[in-house]
Amino acid sequence: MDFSYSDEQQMLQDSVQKFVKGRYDFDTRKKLIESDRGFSDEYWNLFAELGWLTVPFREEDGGFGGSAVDLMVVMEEFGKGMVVEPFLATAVLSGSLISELGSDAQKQDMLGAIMEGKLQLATAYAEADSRYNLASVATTASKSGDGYVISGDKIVVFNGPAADKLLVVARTSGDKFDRDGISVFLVDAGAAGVSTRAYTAVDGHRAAEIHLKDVKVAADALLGAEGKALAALEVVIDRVTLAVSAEAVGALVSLLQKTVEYTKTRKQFGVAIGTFQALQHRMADMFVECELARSIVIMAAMKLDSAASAAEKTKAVAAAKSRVGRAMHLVGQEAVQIHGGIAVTDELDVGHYFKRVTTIEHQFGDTDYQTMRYAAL
Amino acid sequence: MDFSYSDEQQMLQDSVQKFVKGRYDFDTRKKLIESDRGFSDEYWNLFAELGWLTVPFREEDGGFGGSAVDLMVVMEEFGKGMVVEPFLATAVLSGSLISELGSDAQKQDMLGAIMEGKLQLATAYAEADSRYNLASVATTASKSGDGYVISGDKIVVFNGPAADKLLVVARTSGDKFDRDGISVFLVDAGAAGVSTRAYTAVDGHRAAEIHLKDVKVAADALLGAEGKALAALEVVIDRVTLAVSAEAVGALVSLLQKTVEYTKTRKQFGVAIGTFQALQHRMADMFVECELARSIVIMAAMKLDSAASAAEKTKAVAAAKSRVGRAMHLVGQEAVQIHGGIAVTDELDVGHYFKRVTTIEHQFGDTDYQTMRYAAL
Amino acid sequence: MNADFTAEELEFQKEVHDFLKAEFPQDIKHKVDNGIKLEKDDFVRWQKILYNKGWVAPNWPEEYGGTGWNPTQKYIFALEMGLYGAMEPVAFGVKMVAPVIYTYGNEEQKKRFLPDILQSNVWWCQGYSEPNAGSDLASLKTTAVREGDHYIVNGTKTWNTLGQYADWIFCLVRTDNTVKKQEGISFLLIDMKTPGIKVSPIVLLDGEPEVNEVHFDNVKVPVENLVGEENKGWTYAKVLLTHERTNIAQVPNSKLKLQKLRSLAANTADGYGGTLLDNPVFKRKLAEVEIQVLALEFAELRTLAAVSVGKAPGPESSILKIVGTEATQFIDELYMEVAAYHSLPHVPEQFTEGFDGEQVGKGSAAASSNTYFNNRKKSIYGGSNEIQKNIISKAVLGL
Amino acid sequence: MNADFTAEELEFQKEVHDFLKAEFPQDIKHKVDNGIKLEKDDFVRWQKILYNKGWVAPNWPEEYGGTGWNPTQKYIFALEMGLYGAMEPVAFGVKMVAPVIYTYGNEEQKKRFLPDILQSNVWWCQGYSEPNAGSDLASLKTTAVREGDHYIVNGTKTWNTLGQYADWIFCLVRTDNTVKKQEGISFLLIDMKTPGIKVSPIVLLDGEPEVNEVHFDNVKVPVENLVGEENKGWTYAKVLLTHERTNIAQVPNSKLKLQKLRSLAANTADGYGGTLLDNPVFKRKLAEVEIQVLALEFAELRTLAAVSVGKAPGPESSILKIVGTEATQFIDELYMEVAAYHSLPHVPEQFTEGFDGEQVGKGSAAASSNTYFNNRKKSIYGGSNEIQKNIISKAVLGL
Repeated sequence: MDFSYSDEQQMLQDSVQKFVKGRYDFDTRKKLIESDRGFSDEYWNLFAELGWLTVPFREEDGGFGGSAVDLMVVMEEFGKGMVVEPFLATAVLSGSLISELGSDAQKQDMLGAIMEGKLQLATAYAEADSRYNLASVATTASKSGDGYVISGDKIVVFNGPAADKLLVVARTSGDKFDRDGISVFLVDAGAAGVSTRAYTAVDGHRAAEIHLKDVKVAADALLGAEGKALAALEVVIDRVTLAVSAEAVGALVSLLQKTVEYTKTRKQFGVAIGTFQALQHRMADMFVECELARSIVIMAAMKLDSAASAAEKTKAVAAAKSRVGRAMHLVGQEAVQIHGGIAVTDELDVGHYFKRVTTIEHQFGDTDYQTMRYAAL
Repeated sequence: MDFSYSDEQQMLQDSVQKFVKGRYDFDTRKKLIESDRGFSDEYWNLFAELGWLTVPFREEDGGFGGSAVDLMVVMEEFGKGMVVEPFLATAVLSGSLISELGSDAQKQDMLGAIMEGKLQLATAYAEADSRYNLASVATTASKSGDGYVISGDKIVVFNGPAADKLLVVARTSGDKFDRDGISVFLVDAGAAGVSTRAYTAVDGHRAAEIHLKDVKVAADALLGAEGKALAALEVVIDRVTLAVSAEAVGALVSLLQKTVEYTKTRKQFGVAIGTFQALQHRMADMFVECELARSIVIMAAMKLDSAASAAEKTKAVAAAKSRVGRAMHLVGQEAVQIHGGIAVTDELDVGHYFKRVTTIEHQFGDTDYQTMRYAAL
Repeated sequence: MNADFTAEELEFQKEVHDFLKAEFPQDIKHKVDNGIKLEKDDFVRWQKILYNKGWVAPNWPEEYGGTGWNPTQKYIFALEMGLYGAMEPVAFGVKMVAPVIYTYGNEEQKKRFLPDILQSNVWWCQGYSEPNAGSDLASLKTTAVREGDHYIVNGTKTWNTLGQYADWIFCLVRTDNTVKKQEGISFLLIDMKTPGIKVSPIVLLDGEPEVNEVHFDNVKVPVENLVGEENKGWTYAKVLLTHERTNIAQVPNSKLKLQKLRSLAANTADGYGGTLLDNPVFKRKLAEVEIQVLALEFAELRTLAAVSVGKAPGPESSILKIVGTEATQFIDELYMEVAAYHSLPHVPEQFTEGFDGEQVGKGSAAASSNTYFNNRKKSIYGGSNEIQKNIISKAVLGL
Repeated sequence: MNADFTAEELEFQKEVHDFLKAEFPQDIKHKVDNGIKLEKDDFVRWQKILYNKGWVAPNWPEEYGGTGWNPTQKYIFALEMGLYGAMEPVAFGVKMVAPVIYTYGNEEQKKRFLPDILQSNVWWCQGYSEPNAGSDLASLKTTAVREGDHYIVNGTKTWNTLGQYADWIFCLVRTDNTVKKQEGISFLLIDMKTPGIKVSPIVLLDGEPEVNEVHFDNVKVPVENLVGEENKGWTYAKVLLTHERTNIAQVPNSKLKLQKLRSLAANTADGYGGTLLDNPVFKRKLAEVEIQVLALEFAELRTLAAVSVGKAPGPESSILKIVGTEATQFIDELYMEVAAYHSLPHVPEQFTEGFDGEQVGKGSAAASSNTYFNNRKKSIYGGSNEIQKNIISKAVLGL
């Protein structure tokens, strides 16, 4: 067992930390969110330059290594800055899916472009009635000539508005909940029959509902073997779940820190409210939650990088998201409550951290879902 | 709507309160628990004299009226004193069962004796595998000549050691979980084939495991119609559940009061610990729980006495026990924690209140059970 | 003790219900049922209908326009209104400033202000909160200096809910700096059109400018707008804050939300072929909060009953604030849990009247997160829940 | 970062496990597995076996009998012991007084006391708690007055766990009344056979005399029994309390209890034809605490890792105390929940060796309530969880 970062990981952490501290203050982020694009292409190019976009990928694919611990290092720091650049949607989720399922040609075609910052992607998996079951897919892809015709509606596709290509999860055979028969297709965002209803999500990230009506794609748009994509999708979503859990840890630590600092300066009834023991004990509880959240995310990251079985890995991720979910709930609500009125306004960063962790709470399976998933394994 | 006590109820409350305050201090109770009998026959006779044993019974049966509010009044005061006399087992549970199911002859035979304090009863319903399902009955009663032969094992029969007669729930037909086929029999405690393993329960009350092996009873030992007892048993257990919930309110109020008083005198680091805001807020939470518990018990008592449907009544009792269960959990644990070490010793009353409310938590259905019962209705 | 309504009470209940069915405007009901944002006019229109029925202000003395109902009737009225989804009149006029005016104001003030409040001719907003004061209300800094027939007011008030619509504001102002903080406060009524007043919106977490800051820059307020005596304003404010507490438990509202939530859950796919209401873990949480609201309802009824036999609503009513807001906030969480991914889009425009773009998400699921974020304020304002616990520990437990 | 054990670590794990299988006495294992009360002899016998293997005191310096293991080995050893149900040596000698003796004692004291502690020839008990002191340890009142070659000790110590077996007691005593409370305390070792010592049992909620009060009435203690310098005892006590914290999270123990609980639930009828493990609401709670223990395990591992690179175990270790006790207590609750009615009989005699009466309840279900009651102490002793929160808020958060 070893709990220390490698030199490369330490350098990676320093580099992301420096960026977030120096170039990603709250006002900068606010302007980005309000911009047309919703994030900064300049920063995106910087991410590419600094090699961060290679982090999710294996060395043989030209990446940094692709370990879960690497990912954790980056995401925790991103969490502290509430970074809105679509690292998760493009590089981690879509990139890993290509990495898991893609042919050599497809990887060659796209992984390099992702790492160079030249390709924006979004993965369209969720549907109106699917909730957190990845096998609940009503979108269909039928063979037609050499290719496929895809129809269906996808919801809450993060980075949907900026994506050059979409990775669409569709059913090529079987009934709605069958594990078999699920495939992933590459679809040009501008293809005929694709319509995008773009919006800003509650956490400031851009997302879209995506409607596909008789969208024609060629045979080589298929990622991996037809009907066999679910296992890979689950592995990737677990990895993404670990990533947002690490991001949450960064956000939680920031929430705690800001709350503690605020109570040291904010006065009521003539004294700093941080001297009130009732609040002190609640902040101690927040600290405990933060430390447990960090500990279990480390556990899950190490487990993903270990020789453990697939089931053990999934169980570790479910445990992590479950506990982090609880932490997000408690720490988020307490940070707002202890700050008081100012934290429910748009002008303070605390409310925005709260919105981000609340979003993470409901992404990829909420706390009850993850707890029961853990229990079932 | 009317939230005030009638004059009779007010007098009843005053009378029980006076007894508990004046004659039921902690040392007295301790001696009773350690005595052979486990409670005081003198007090039992006093209960009879003062008419308290008539409280569960209808006027036409010679009782005080039998309203749930009356019962609540008595039980809340008993809760404050942790009274161990078997009012619940004999008068409320067994008495109500006779009152619900018994023939005129049976009532005449027994209700008067109960009210006069001359008859001790115990109802044997729970079994090793029944948990909280009253329909889970493995004990059998088979026809034999004019009477029945009963065999089976009953657990945690409160007042079993002192009971003159047992009310035994047994199956006369059907399979283990069938609602039909459940009957109640009167069995002499000393009948051949009855063996009693007496013990003291964790809360100081006496109870027993009761084994019945080919116990012969006459036809008139049957209470009510053969195989049709379950509905009445459920109604009675709901009434008993309301009664212990009211008892719990009395115990909870005592726990809160004792905790508040203790923190006003107990000093640490040079000041009374009641000045620590963290403890103040926790005691405020305890107060909130106590008040909600009292409110929902009043709700359930009023509902039992109203013209509401049977289902509504059951739902009201499930709601009450669920919420009171939560209160017992929080207030009980907090009272112990705030007192510190002294509360985990046998010498302080607080630990004994804690043991009593913990017992109530697990009697007649625990908090989760009651919550799900409410949800299912 | 008796939980059953009398025949008269049942009849009254029917009367209220029939009135709501007949008179609560269909278009407003449509908005309420579909989570569409209400406009000022909706509130004004509905209050005028209530006014015509004489039911605007059940808690006012009859001589000023109260209904003369007993506590049970008031409870029935609030319950039916809440379950029907009909809004209470906006609190700032009817519940806050009016009781101060009819209790401490002079005859002239009563005549001048009360009828317009009752009829919703004048929209009031509150001016007791200040930036940096928080729950320590008495530490307010806005000053009013007497100059001839006027007070000159300077300072800033905040959390002025719907202040953008307001015609008048009632203000706590400091008229004496030399005494302890509670003793130098006065209660002023100020016309929002007076020169020197500036209203600037504060955007909340849900993106809406629901509250405002109101800035006073040498605002001249006629002396006749002082309520009661100079420097006695803190006493009046406490009365106001007590009245703010009526229906603070929000039981009827929570009951309606729970009804809707249950049916929503029954119609929400769990992703495995069932519905969310089939999920025992969810069902348990739903049952828990239903039970909590039931306990709260009877806690409130007990308080009302105590008031009706002449006891003042004691510090025990802090329970209603704490548990009422906790229940509301927990219900909001469950809405978000039901909505799952659908809670994430932030598309407020689709919840405004006349929206004709493409709907995002199912029904009002996409509003659940904003409701959740917005309602975090409930445990903060009106005396934060921490302040309520201080009150309980001091005034009830004697700690 | 790497969660996998190395080949050497895996081999060590196997060695520990094989040792336990071969050497942990069958009769003691039978008691542990069936919840039968352990006697003094069980502890002594097992510790002597550990002693022969050299594994009594992994945390001691090697020169005094420590194992020289790295943190991972210590973790593996504690884990395997816990999962096998093998008891740790009683803490008062090995974990508490010994570190004080080998750190601050003189050579004579080290030679005189350490070997007997290691071999369990002498049973120690603690003498730092006093009646009415609670978590404010330094407010102790027991006095030691120097008279020639002796101290004369007067006062009362309490919560002396298993003090009825003790041969020696280590005491914090007040040797100077004129300075601030932390500065007048000394650390004395006292033979329990000295005239003037009286031990009176305190019965706990489960009916067992597990702890005692120890009264000192003019007890003569030779000056050579003073550890370190006079009036420096508080410094030594803090070291002792830090060592008390090792394995305070009780992860291996909780893991074993959770394994047993899961299999118990799988064999407990739900009353409707299924088992309790089929019940989603129960399952969710069980999963929650399993996850909590997993998080706690890694929090502890992180602390150990930090210690291994030279960082002192900081106030962060308060987390281990808080969460460790919360997890234990929650597991106890779940045992009671599984036992349901079976948790109510109080029949302690059936959990003592040689009981041949009629068993009440199934297996050890009837012990669940007493375990629950008894373990409420865990969040109270060793610095109550409230004290731990004070430590976090002051020392970690800087509040």
